[in-house]
Amino acid sequence: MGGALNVNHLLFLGHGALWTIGLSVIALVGGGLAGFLVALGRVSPSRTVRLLAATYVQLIQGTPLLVIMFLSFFGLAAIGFNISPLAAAGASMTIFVAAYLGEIWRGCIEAVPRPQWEAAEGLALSRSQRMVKVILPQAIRIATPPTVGFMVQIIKNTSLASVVGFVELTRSGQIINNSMFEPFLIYSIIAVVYFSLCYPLSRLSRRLERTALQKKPALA
Amino acid sequence: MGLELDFSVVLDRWRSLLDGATLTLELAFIAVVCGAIIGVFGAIGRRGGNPLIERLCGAYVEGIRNTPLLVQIFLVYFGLSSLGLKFSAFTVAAVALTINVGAYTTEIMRAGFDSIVRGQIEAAEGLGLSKAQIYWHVIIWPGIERVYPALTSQFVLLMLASSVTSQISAEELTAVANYIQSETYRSFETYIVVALIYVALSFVMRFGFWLLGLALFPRRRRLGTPL
Amino acid sequence: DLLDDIMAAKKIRISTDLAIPPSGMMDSSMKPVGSDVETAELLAKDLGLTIEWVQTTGATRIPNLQTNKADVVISTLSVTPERAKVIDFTDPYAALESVVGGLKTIEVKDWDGLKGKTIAVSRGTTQDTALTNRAKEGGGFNVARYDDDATMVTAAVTGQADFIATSATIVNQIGVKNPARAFEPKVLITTFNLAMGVKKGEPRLKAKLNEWIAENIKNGKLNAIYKKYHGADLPANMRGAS
Amino acid sequence: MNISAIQSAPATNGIAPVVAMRQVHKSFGPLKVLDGVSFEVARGEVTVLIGRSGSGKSTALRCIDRFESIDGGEIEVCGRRVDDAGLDLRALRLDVGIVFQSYNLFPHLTIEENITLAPHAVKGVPKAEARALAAKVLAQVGLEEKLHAYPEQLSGGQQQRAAIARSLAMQPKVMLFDEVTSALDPELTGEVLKVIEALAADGMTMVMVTHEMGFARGIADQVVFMHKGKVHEAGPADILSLPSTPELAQFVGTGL
Amino acid sequence: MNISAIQSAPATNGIAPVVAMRQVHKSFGPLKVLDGVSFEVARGEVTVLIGRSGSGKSTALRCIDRFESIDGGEIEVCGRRVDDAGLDLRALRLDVGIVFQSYNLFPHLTIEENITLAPHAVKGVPKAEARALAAKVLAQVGLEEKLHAYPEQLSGGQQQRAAIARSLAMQPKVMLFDEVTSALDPELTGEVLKVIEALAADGMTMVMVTHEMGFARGIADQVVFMHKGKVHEAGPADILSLPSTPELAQFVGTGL
Ligand SMILES: Nc1ncnc2c1ncn2[C@@H]1O[C@H](COP(=O)(O)OP(=O)(O)OP(=O)(O)O)[C@@H](O)[C@H]1O
Ligand SMILES: Nc1ncnc2c1ncn2[C@@H]1O[C@H](COP(=O)(O)OP(=O)(O)OP(=O)(O)O)[C@@H](O)[C@H]1O
Ligand SMILES: [Mg+2]
Ligand SMILES: [Mg+2]
Repeated sequence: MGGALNVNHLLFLGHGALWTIGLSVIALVGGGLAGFLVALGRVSPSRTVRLLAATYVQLIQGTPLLVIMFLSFFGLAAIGFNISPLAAAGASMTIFVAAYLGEIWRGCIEAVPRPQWEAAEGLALSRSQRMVKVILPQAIRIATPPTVGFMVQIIKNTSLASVVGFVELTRSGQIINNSMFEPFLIYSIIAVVYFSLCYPLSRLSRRLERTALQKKPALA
Repeated sequence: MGLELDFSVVLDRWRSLLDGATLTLELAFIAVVCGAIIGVFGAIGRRGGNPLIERLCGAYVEGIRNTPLLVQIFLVYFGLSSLGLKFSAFTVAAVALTINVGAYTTEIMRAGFDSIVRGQIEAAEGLGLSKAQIYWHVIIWPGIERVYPALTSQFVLLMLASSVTSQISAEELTAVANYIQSETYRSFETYIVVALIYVALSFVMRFGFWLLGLALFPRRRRLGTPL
Repeated sequence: DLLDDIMAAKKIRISTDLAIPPSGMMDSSMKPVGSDVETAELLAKDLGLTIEWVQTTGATRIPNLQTNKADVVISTLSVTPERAKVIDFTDPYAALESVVGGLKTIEVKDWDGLKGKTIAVSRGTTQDTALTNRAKEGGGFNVARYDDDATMVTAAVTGQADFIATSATIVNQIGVKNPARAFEPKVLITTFNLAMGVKKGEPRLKAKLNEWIAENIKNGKLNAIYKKYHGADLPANMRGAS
Repeated sequence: MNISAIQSAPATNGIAPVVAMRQVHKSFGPLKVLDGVSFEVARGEVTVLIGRSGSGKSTALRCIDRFESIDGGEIEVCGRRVDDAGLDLRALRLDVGIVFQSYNLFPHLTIEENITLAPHAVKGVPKAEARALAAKVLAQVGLEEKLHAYPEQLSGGQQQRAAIARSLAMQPKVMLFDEVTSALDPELTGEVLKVIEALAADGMTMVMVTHEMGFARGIADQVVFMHKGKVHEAGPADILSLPSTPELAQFVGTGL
Repeated sequence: MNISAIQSAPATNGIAPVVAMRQVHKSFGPLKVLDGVSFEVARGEVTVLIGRSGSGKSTALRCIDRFESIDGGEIEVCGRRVDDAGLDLRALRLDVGIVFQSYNLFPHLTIEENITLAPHAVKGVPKAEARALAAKVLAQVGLEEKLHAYPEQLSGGQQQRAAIARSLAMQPKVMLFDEVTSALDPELTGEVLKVIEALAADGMTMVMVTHEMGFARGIADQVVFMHKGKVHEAGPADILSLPSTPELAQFVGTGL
């Protein structure tokens, strides 16, 4: 046991941080795509689809991510689908992120004022044309700041992937600490790494929020 | 694969699960109440004009929101004891969760307070209300009413996140689950039961906040419209 | 049959938690070491297999086995009847002498001396079960459960805990990490047998492992590994029995 | 009171009307908003709906373009039954242009894109042709130089005119206007009314809700005065000067 | 141009004026908004500020209640120097009631709570008494039955009247009104103006900004015409009919 903190430890942490970033990207891409579908489902004209999407969101938002991870890795294997840790972590993050992003984006779609929908309808645009050409471009503007804000949560939540065997940033810190017993030092380092991954995103989201509030300067 | 599930072993321990769930709710309750108070003052501090306080509140919010809760809990727990201060795991868990949710609440409430238009404040000023009275009557309550759904979600998230306090020996629901599953090795059964309990807890919390909202915001109760 | 599969693949998947020193941990060049790790390495060498480590946390050692993500778990599993309903255990390959350790500066001789004290333990371990039962039967002490040994040790090192229930090896380690807080074994709890875990319904694999364990206890290799990491010999009855 | 309401309808002259409401009923929950409304609009005529706030003017207009479904009666627009369940909504909206009080330009598109969007996407007009069309209708409303501006860069009156141009570009057979000037100050109101006058002079069939009595007097071929969900009085613009019911008299009195 | 501005001030009659602005200067950054404004308001008189958009009317009004600080000159209200750095702001606002164009009722409180809030919180009037007061002022503005409604349940005109009642409940010595009718339709405007007329008849001292020339003519004891941050012409209501500067003539011409 023991020994002082050395370069190997830092490399090990760096390796963990890479996994953290990688998992975040997977979560964001997968969760983003699925979340888009959830958002569309939540505003669907079909009652059944709306209900299904709402149930999904309620259920996932009420379950700890850790449990989702566990069940998708071991649970699927138990019923015969042996998937890799990466696939399991990716799938769980996707399921989890989709519920949250779907809900955020539904809010943004609904935040596009009602009259905009009606104006598009009055011009005889079809439902999909209205969505694609009128509503979504406006919803994206509203959605950008909270989406970037949520990315910060995703980065932190990837730490739970340790349950399926990932040695990401938090877990690698734990492993090092458990052979060195320098919790204050090691957790401080981890905190700093997380902070430097997350803070730029937080700043970006604040900036976007502010510019979204400001009007474009009049050119005319 | 034929994995046979046997829930009886887990369900036999319903007392421990109940105790764990109770502790989870207790932790959440303390953190929510104290966090809400911190949130109100933090939000006022962040808007309040004094640049030093604004910066301090800003650093608090950003520092907490950009680092994982688990790391915060370890730093508080082991940091305090390294300094020779020893508190029970429950106390530290409650404190760490409060600090954590306080930062999120500060940010949400700031948005709520900022959404009160200038005209409302001027109207109150014109009526001769003091700064504190204006905050209380015209900014805090309607501001909270506006962001109430966001606050509710944040508090439910906190309840779910409180599971990490099992790491520092707080005997909440996840800790009980870990105990049961390492004693019996019935991991699936345990996790499924625990997931259902968490879903139920978050449902109970949302319902509780809905009731509280009815009590706190009579206008909403009567008209049903958002502010 | 799992044994045939393993032999055919020339590869054995072993699940070990690398965050529970001194059984599984990382050395300063971030290579897995520890008594369980060396046991596994020896096993693989003797069988002519290569090892694929399955990274695991305390909570997922068993599911890894049940869902066929690992062939064998070697990760300080102590044997209890309840657990034996879920997985199969091999014969013990090591034993853990569990003690309650405490600060040298606090005078405690027996269980009575622990009345009113709080004892830290690693959650769900056999020490935990033993202490919890004793506390229920009027032991007069509190149990504080941490997620794993390491967190518990950290608690002891930083001053959160004055008593811990674990192996004597770990108790002695604390003073090394923080000389101001030297711990010593105070009360013996009991000795637990550690065994390897295999999936239920694999008798041939289990038999093969038992055969290997018996042989290596006899030739002293398992005792050597144990001594290297735990600083003591395996209990005499275990050595003598074979 | 109701006697005049029932007599009110036909202002047409033998040819089939472009818009016809017949005994239309519409409720929002318990609230009866349209209570047997009938009137007809002949081709090339301007019909002005007036009445107090809440009397159902906007609702009547929205029913014509099927933004609200009705509970009873029938509505015919360009020979098409609007109350029909199997109605081809998009075909209806190709015939009918509607402009609201709140402009509702698409803020993320330039004025040109606002205008070319529907002709291109709905009618399949090629981009280049749609752009030429946009230039034409913008000239019609006196905004040719704002082609590449974004809505927020225009004044309220300019935005409202751009919204009218956007509807015009679809070359509808009927235009509906709902209080298109009430968000504007008097000066900007003037700009918009001039555009509508020009459309009327060109022979566009129009139904409009307005509070501008002076304007109604000048432009209306038919005035429909709504009161409590009914057509209370209807007739040529003269009825504004010589109202035959006390309610209209009072309305005109306060309205001026 | 400026000559008339300087001569404009006193409309009083020996007694100390309730409100007096003397050579008030105010800039927003580089923009000079008030450029030596002077006028006085005697007890029980109604002063109407008119002028184009951007001429500084609202700013002048806001300076009186110290919502803006001034860069030069002096303002006296009820014998209190408003430009004084050590001014007791709350005392000033006990004397002055202000009502804005956008009502600014507190949306989360009922009308009664809106009205009782300040008397109870600021003056310490007991709850029961404050409620009686609320009933009284609501009756004054003709809204007695809306005591327990929330603002959003009222029409614009009713909201504006409730806002006036809220100010009245503080029993101020002066009331300031900033375009209180310009968000309303003609019928609702009528309601609000009636309330203000009644206040004038009761002898309340008032300063109001309005675009309603007819109303100004009927109610004003003094009309102050502002132009480019200056008092360009001031005098009794007659100046609206016989303006002595071409600017006022033009303004009155367009304003009608
Ligand atoms: N979607 C709706 N749900 C419920 N009630 C509605 C809805 N739309 C309109 N109403 C009600 O129907 C009545 C008539 O509304 P409508 O908008 O047609 O009046 P209007 O004559 O256009 O009034 P205004 O001049 O104020 O625009 C009003 O009492 C209104 O509150
Ligand atoms: N807080 C402020 N910051 C910067 N400029 C301001 C501010 N308030 C007002 N102004 C500017 O000061 C000038 C006068 O404004 P003011 O509101 O007094 O005009 P007004 O006469 O009330 O006009 P209106 O009839 O449109 O209300 C305007 O040009 C306005 O843009
Ligand atoms: Mg309307
Ligand atoms: Mg103004």
